[in-house]
Amino acid sequence: MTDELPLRRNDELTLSLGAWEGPLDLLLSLARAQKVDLARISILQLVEQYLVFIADARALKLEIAADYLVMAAWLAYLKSCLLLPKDPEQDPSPEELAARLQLRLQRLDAMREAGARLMGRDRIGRDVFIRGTPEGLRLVRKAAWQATAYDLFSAYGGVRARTAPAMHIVAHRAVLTLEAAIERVAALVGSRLEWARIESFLPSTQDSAYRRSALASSFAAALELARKGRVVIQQDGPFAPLMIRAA
Amino acid sequence: MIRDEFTRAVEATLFASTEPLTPDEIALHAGDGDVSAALNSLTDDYAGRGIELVERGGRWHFQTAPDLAHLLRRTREEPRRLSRAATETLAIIAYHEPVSRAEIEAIRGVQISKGTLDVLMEAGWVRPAGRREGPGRPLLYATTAEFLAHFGLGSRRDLPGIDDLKAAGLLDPLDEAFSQLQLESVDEDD
Amino acid sequence: MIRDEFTRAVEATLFASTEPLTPDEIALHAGDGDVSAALNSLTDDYAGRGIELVERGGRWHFQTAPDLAHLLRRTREEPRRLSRAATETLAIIAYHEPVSRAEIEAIRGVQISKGTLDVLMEAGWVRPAGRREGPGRPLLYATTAEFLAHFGLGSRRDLPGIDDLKAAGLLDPLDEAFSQLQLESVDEDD
Repeated sequence: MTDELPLRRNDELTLSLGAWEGPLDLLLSLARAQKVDLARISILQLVEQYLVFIADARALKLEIAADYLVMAAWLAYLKSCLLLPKDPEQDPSPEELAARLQLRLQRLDAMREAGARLMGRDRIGRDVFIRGTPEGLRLVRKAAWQATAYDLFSAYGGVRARTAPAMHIVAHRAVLTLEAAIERVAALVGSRLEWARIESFLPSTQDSAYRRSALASSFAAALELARKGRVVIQQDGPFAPLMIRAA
Repeated sequence: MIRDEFTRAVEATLFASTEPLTPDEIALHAGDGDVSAALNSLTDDYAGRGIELVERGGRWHFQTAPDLAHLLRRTREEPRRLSRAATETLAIIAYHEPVSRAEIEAIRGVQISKGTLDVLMEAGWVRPAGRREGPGRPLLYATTAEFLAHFGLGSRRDLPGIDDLKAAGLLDPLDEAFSQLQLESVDEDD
Repeated sequence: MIRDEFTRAVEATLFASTEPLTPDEIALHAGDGDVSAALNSLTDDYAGRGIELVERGGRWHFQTAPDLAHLLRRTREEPRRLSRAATETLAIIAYHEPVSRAEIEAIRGVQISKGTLDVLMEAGWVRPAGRREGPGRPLLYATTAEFLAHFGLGSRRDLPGIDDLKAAGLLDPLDEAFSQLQLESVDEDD
């Protein structure tokens, strides 16, 4: 197999290992030297070339980076697998490993070529040129402030309300008006001649505030009805029960 | 359509050049040919387009057609809502003008930032209105005619008075703190 | 000859811009109109002239006709001389994007030095493009609109030979079979 080597070893070895970017790059160079389509390259031959190359480099006491040796060990293993009788248990098979290595080389080769083709395109600043002195475009963003008259007035209202001296507004509450009380007391007292406490004329309620309002307006109503001569009011002493009957 | 190779070369040379070129300089790039004829032909080609070829002091260059210069600097209005601080400040100025910054702050009960007045002036609604004679000679602010127009007011007399605001319920504090207070007092009633 | 005002405005906008513009950006300056129709009409107008209107990655710009390169090239020097490592890395990113650094290294068989990606990013041709969900959440790289413009590509579909490479399976994601073949140096990365 070595007699098929298309390389003239001595020429190659005049280049230092630094000429390659790692073992894959070296493998690709060796593969290209086979001058066949990468897809149909002899992996066994390639492996042999690599191993010979590394052996020669060592003989010349060249500094060999560790990853070249790792690759050499792996390739030596691959070579032995490819040459030895097949072990059906082996997974992946040596042929598949070889195919993967081949695909890897093709991939790197494809990207290398793609890079070269990219660099060869009509590039701005080398082959095509954009305008030398463009005036330039400017987009000035200006805020268009939005506010409605309602916003304005309610804001002012809000300020005034917030900063005005505290003003207490009596909330609406239940009351018995004087007119309602007169009507109610007059109706309830009817033509009764028995004395009854003023409290018995009040509407029944759990609301103490309403009850107080009803008591006050019923008292005023009783006074009004007494003035008209329709009821008689009697109280035995200060804070004693207030008694009412029809006149 | 230009098919003449030399004219194409002159066109590309002028386009790519970083400065106006004399016919001699053009010839250095474009090679052998009638530069002057090419320039005339290009001038005609571009007449009436968005780009024109012009000569200034013996040097030639392409430029954007002057009537389209306004396109190069476009102002774009973006609607933005006036902040609450700015709205309140504007309202106070409208109701109390001319008014100093210190007075605005006293009425608002909150300090105003420099930016707030700037925004109102940028919007064209507020203008400086001289200084008040007195300690510190504070700068005064007032509203503008544009302000009246924007808010649909014939004059400042059209601003609703305090009683109008009260009738419209606008003197009721509107913020959340207050609506919470209201809820609490309702609870107490029960 | 163009007399249509909108087309003139689009022409002037593109002409004045310092960088390629999307149709939306053109519309911001040129105003209301059919940008796409104007671009088509301008592309036709300029076909065969010394200047041409081209679309690169959805952005439009004027440039000199490529066949005039020999007249306009000021030096033999490339605008940005890339190392072999940088050239290959750029090609790998363009053909595989989005792609992680480890994948680039797996294809090249060597680690990429710190400066390689920096050079490509500084040139504005490569950008970080998020992270891949998965172990280690590796940062991904992709090319930019500027990359397409610089190399005269309408889109990534115009990358030389991309269809053939795809058909040959040479752009397939690296399967785990490759990782078995990966070199120690790659494994040690990061």
